[in-house]
Amino acid sequence: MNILLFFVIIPILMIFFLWISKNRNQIRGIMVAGSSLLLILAGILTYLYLTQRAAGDTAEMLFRSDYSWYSSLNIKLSLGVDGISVAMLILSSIIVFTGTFASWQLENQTKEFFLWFCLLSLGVFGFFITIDLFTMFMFYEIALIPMYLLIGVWGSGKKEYAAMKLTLMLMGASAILIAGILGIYFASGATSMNILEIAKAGNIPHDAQLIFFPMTFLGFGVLGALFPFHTWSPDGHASAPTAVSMLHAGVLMKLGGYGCFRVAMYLMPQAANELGWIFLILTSISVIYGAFSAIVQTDLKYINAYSSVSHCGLVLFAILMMNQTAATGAVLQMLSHGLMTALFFALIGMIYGRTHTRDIRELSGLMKIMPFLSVCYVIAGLANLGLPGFSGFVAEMTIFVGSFQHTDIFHRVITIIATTSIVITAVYILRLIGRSFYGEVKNPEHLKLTDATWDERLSAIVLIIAIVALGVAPLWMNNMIGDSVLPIVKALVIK
Amino acid sequence: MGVELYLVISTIMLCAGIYGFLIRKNTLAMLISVELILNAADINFAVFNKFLFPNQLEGHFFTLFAIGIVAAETAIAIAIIINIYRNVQSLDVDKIDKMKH
Amino acid sequence: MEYTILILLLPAIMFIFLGLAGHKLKPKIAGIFGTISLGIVTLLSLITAWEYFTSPRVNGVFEKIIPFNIEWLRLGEFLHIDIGILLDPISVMMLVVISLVSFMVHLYSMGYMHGEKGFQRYYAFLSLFTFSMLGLVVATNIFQTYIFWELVGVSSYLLIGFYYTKPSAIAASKKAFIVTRFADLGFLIGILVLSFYGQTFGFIDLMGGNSDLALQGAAQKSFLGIGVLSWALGLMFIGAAGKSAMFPLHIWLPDAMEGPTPVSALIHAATMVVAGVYLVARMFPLYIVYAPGVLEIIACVGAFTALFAAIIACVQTDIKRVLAFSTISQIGFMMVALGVSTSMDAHGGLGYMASMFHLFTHAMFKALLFLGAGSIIHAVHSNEMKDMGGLRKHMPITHITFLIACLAIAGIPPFSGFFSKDEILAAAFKFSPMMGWVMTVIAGITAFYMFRLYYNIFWAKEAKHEHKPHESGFSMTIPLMVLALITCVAGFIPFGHFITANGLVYDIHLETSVALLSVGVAIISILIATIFYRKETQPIPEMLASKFRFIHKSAYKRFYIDEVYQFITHKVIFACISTPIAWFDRHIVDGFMNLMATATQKLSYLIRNFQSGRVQQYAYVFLLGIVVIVGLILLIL
Amino acid sequence: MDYSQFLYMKEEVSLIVVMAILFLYDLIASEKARKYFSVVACVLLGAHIIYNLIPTSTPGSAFGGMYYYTPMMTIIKSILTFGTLIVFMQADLWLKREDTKFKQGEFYFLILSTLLGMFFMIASGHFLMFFLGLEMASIPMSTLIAFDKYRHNSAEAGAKYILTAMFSSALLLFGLSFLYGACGTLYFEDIPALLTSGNYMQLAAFVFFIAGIGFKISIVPFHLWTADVYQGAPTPVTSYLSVISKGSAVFVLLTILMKVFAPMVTEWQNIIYGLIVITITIGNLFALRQKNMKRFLAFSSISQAGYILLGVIGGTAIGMASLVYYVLVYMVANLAIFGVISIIEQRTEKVSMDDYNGLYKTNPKLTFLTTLALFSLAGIPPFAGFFSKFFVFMAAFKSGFIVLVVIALLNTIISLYYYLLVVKAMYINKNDNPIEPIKTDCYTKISLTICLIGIIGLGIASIVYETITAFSYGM
Repeated sequence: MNILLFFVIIPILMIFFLWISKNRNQIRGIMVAGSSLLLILAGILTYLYLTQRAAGDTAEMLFRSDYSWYSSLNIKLSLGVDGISVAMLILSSIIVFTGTFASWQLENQTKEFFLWFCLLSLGVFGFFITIDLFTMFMFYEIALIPMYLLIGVWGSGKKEYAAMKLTLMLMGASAILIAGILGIYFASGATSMNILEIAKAGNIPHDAQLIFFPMTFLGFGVLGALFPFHTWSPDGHASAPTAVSMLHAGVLMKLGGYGCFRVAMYLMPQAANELGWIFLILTSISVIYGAFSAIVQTDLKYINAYSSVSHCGLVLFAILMMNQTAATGAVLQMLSHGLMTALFFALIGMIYGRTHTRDIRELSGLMKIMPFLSVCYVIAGLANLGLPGFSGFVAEMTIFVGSFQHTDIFHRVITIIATTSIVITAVYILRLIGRSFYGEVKNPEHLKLTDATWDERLSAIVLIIAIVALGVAPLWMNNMIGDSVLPIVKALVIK
Repeated sequence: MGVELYLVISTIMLCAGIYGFLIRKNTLAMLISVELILNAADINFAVFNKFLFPNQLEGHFFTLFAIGIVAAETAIAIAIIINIYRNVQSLDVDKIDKMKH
Repeated sequence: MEYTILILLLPAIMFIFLGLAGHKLKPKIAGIFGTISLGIVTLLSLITAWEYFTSPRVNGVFEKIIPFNIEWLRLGEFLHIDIGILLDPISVMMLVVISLVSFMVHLYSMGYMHGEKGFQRYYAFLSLFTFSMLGLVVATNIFQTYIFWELVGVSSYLLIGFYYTKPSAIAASKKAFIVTRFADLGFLIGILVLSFYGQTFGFIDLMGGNSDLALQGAAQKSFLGIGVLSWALGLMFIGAAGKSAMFPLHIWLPDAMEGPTPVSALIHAATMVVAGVYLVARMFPLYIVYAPGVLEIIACVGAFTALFAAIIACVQTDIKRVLAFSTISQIGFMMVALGVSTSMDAHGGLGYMASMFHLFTHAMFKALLFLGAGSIIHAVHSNEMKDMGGLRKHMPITHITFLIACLAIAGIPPFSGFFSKDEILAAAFKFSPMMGWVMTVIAGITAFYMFRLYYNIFWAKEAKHEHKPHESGFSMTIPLMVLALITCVAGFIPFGHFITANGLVYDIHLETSVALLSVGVAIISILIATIFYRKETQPIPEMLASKFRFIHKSAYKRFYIDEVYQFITHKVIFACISTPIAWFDRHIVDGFMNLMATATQKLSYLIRNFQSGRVQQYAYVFLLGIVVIVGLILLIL
Repeated sequence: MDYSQFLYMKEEVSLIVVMAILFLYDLIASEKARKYFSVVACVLLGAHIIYNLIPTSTPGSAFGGMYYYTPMMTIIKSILTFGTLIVFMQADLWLKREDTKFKQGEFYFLILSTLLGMFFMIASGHFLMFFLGLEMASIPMSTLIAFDKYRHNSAEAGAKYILTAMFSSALLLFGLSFLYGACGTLYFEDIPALLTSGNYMQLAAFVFFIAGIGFKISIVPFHLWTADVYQGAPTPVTSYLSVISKGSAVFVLLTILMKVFAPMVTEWQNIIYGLIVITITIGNLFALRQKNMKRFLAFSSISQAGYILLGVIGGTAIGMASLVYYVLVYMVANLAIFGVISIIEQRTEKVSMDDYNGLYKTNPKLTFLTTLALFSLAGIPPFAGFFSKFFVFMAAFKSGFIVLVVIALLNTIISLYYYLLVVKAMYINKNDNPIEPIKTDCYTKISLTICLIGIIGLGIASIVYETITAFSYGM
């Protein structure tokens, strides 16, 4: 029995038990049990992975096992993880765990909420543990659809519009993705949809690559908030309920980067080399552009959503640099952005739950009213603007140094352009903090608001610990990821 | 007297039938027009069989079956049309467009 | 010397401890904790210094020691960021300076911040700052410098914004962070470029180390007509200029005075602001070899800044602002000193030694000045000169110590400032007479405004106070006295024996001509100041002010630099870049997506009548379909 | 003659037996016995399915090639019968209504006779057989559509159906006559040899044939009757129309295209190509703004027909398999939705989408089922629809119709949009007087449960598809 299977079994069991659960306490119990199990599982997996690597197992993927599924179509349930997936699994489990607590106070239709929530996490986990194109894609879509109901029913603001827009844009992307995947499969003439085998064969014709690489990259890229297809993200995140924006911005957007790297670029290296520059320009646009548009936003969630556009842009940017350091940085950035943005959304949700507004012009002096939340927010902010000691710094520096090692002058110049984002980030973060958290309390209503409850504290603290841990001692994670991106980067080097 | 002549006739019947079906507003008249088309087809079968493939009977049999079926179909159609008449007190085909768009 | 790691660890631990558990403790306890830990750190660094400088020289120079170094992050096969401790003369010197001043400030704050809300937080931040600053100076590689560079930036941000309910404080902290952050971008890019060509971050490797060849190779390469290494080092200087408040990135420093005064003393006078100077000194060998042009730029920028700040300082009325501008000006001196160095040897490298020397002495007497100002402000609850005057009677200790500091900065022997400044002037004259004269004049102006300040505080007309000002408590006066003592004796340290450009011993000998000149100028300007400001009434300054109203006003308004920045940020970046982009995103990009959706809807309404509900029309379409298909096939065939 | 060839007709024969029994039951049963009519019908049909589930004999033909048999046909026939069984269950509530309960027998008999017609149509080896089957399937259908004869909509739908049906079948017949004229025979296995490309008569014949069968599958532009008829017909009949007759017709289309018109493959692939594009697009565009659930599903079923044709266009074995699989999956999903619609209609007379607003508050279970079914139709994992869609795409892609697949894929976005509209209505929209909680009878319960299992299980359990594939190579 492959340990990876538990990552899908546990959510399924959670769904089942939620289905038969009677009251709110049972639901909470199930969620806590399940999510902590997942967390533990992720820990165990990391341990096993590292020990196996230490034991000198240099296979590209560990914990490999194939379960035949649609054998007549060469579709298998192929499991396997490398450092990247392990990192992503850690991230997902942390965020599912904290998301559970962030939505602890949820009142209406708790059962259904967590039902869809679990389906969402099922998709996420499944995506990261499989290496079979079809299965991967299936989990990818499983993760997408619950968003509609989660946002539409439990969201806030113009939720119907946002939910519909998000779902349609992402589904549109995945529609293109199907074509890309089928293209890869048939063009490679492989006898399986297993990524490793297709990559090993590496016989996708050049012109086919030129057609299907953009499709695949775009298909995943939209989820990675690739300019100009990022507009679902501000509205979607703004209207989504806390836990959902956490999971979506924290993990789901990473599916995009992961897919681009693992599928689009790994399987079609020539096209990646030839067409990479187009997407490189797009991503660097979204890095700068997202940051700039965040400056003038007034809604906390919009600010964060645009900063997500900017940071996720950095992920795609880095993987397109096609060298080990930058790619490692990209994965680190996925991790750190996931954690940070989840923390952000969690805190925003908690603040919104109290003040019932997210407009920074109406918020002021929160530091006096709810010190804990505010301090956490400041920490999140500092992490977000890439302060040393937090994960953001590690990731961004790895990306910048790595990208700048590129031998081509164009790439180096564009890297410098991208680096300017760190200043802009500082501007909007500090503006926001100065406005909403410092200063005197303008709205007397807010004075009687309370600080965080234990569950909220828990979720915030867990996230902060993760961020700091990654920021202070990045080396082991860095090595784990670095070893794993190597084969892909090697594949990208054209002989 | 060759096969073409018959074909001309059947074609004329076909066109007449189609024309009638598209133009006549009376449902029964439309029914009759359809009959014309069907009969044109029957004629074709018979003619092809007779002139092109004289040494077999496939066409004739087909014609027989077709006639039978058409008879049944027409019967049902008339029943339904009567039913419509009961509902809207008219045979005008344009009366039955309650459901649209 | 492994114990040096404690110098880093203690403040860090103290920060975490106070940060997490601080609000549980009594304020007093927290303060004591912080101060004691800093005391230990100071002790350790003094021991370190002693041990280091008494250790035998290897062919004439103190060898660089790396007692501790770990790989922190690996970036590719050659590049890796380490966290470690590098002991060489300048870093050891900085260790002493920082820990000493920081200790004084800790002590001083016990009294000054007494009863403030968030006392524990204050000490936590102080420890954080100390940790970061120490980490910065002992960095073994350029990237570690950058890391701690950022950390000192943020701790200064936190400390400036300590009174987080005060709008001006918020604005100031924001400004400080963003301006320095902007400069740091230059630093970062510089690092990127350097590391790209040098394939290392380590100082030792960079300077005459393994990557020398790589760098020599890179020296030929050029980008936009300028050598890549000049680019790298120039960009790094931008970073340095940002931290050290060189023109035009100086605007954050005066506002930074919004923070508590001890903080200003520690961060914005003694330690953090000289980080830039330290960085240039650190990279000095590279500058000399690969970017002499950049050094000249540094010299010019420094000189201009020094002059510029000095002029402004003459007309400010907020005593902390006067001190802030004098700080800027003095740092200008240090930069000039570095800039005018032409070679590594004792002769050309005199400026290097001088700037380090001045850095040392300046740290002491400027800290003293600020702490004195602090005790004054503590007494009169105001920063404005007009609320002071005639305080000499009420607070003698403060008075004496302040006077000593003023004399030191004015460059009157035998106080420390004289010696260091003299060396700088000498170096400047060596570089070019022009530069020498300019610096001399600036020295004069310095003396003038310092004594303007002095007289306006302690003499002049006594302002009426609701309750009589009184001398501050021991916790505040003791640091004053200690620093005053150091200021008196520091000049006699044979600095050249410890720190020179090439590390070889160099005996400081005063060039009489320069010395006499500077002293003369200083005395003259002091006299002028005395005439102007000693009296109860001050007719001459007012007359001058009214005569040259424009100059006076613009100087008072700091030559409107802040307004320019205001304009750029709000009118240009916010209004002309961000807002349009945001609009574009909402209405064009997003609009396009919505357009497609609505277009589909509209289409579906347009073709509605295609389904008319009439059987005959259905038949039409049916037939039409057949005809069309047939037609198409005929076309295809 | 050799009676053993009747063994090939196992399905038909047993179906006829079932019909006969029901007929007699209808004649002789007492009022009390009539109460159990539905039970009897369902049991008999169930028995029929079980009896024919396993494909026994090897491929072969009977009656001089008039009748064909391949194991694949057993599969499709069982699927259709299975669907019919579910329709029976869902129809019960409606049949128990005052104005229909005296003609239950007719309903069962008529439905089964159309089913028989489809069987013959599927199994036909000669165009005469095909034509007979077709008509046998469509004539009783019109009476079924007009079953609620005192309701205007039903009557109108019946009229529209019979008129267009006659029109199309007349043209089909005319086309067949041309084919006969061109080839001199109408046996499936003889025709291919006689087809010569560029023969206008054959071409015309072929187009007429496509039109005639397209009418059954409701391919654009031969689809216009669909919406009205679906809306007007009694809901069980609509569901029967939408899945069973469509499914059988598609299957037949594929077999005939593969068997008979193989020589003119390029022509028919071009035609089908165009038809698929407009069918999917037009269907979607119309479905966008429908407010009546049945009409909405009519258009959705039109676009679904387009997707089904993706399995046809390749004309390959994998296409056949994916097609049959698609039909099966589509059947369970559609029947689930129609089941919900019909029970709501029976209880409350409400069929408008606006009435469904806030349904979730009152009927969570029904809503949940509907949601899953809609997701399945939209092709969202882990529900069966995803797999079936993916497989037909795969089939078409494999045959090299990449652009077509992309177009179809982009269309899925529109379809997702309108399916989500229903979900939105049920979950999100507010409603002042929502449909009160509905109690479902055991028949509906069973049928919906079966559908639910199908929706979830058919995709996850690859065995179904694998079996179908195994037989598809028997073509």
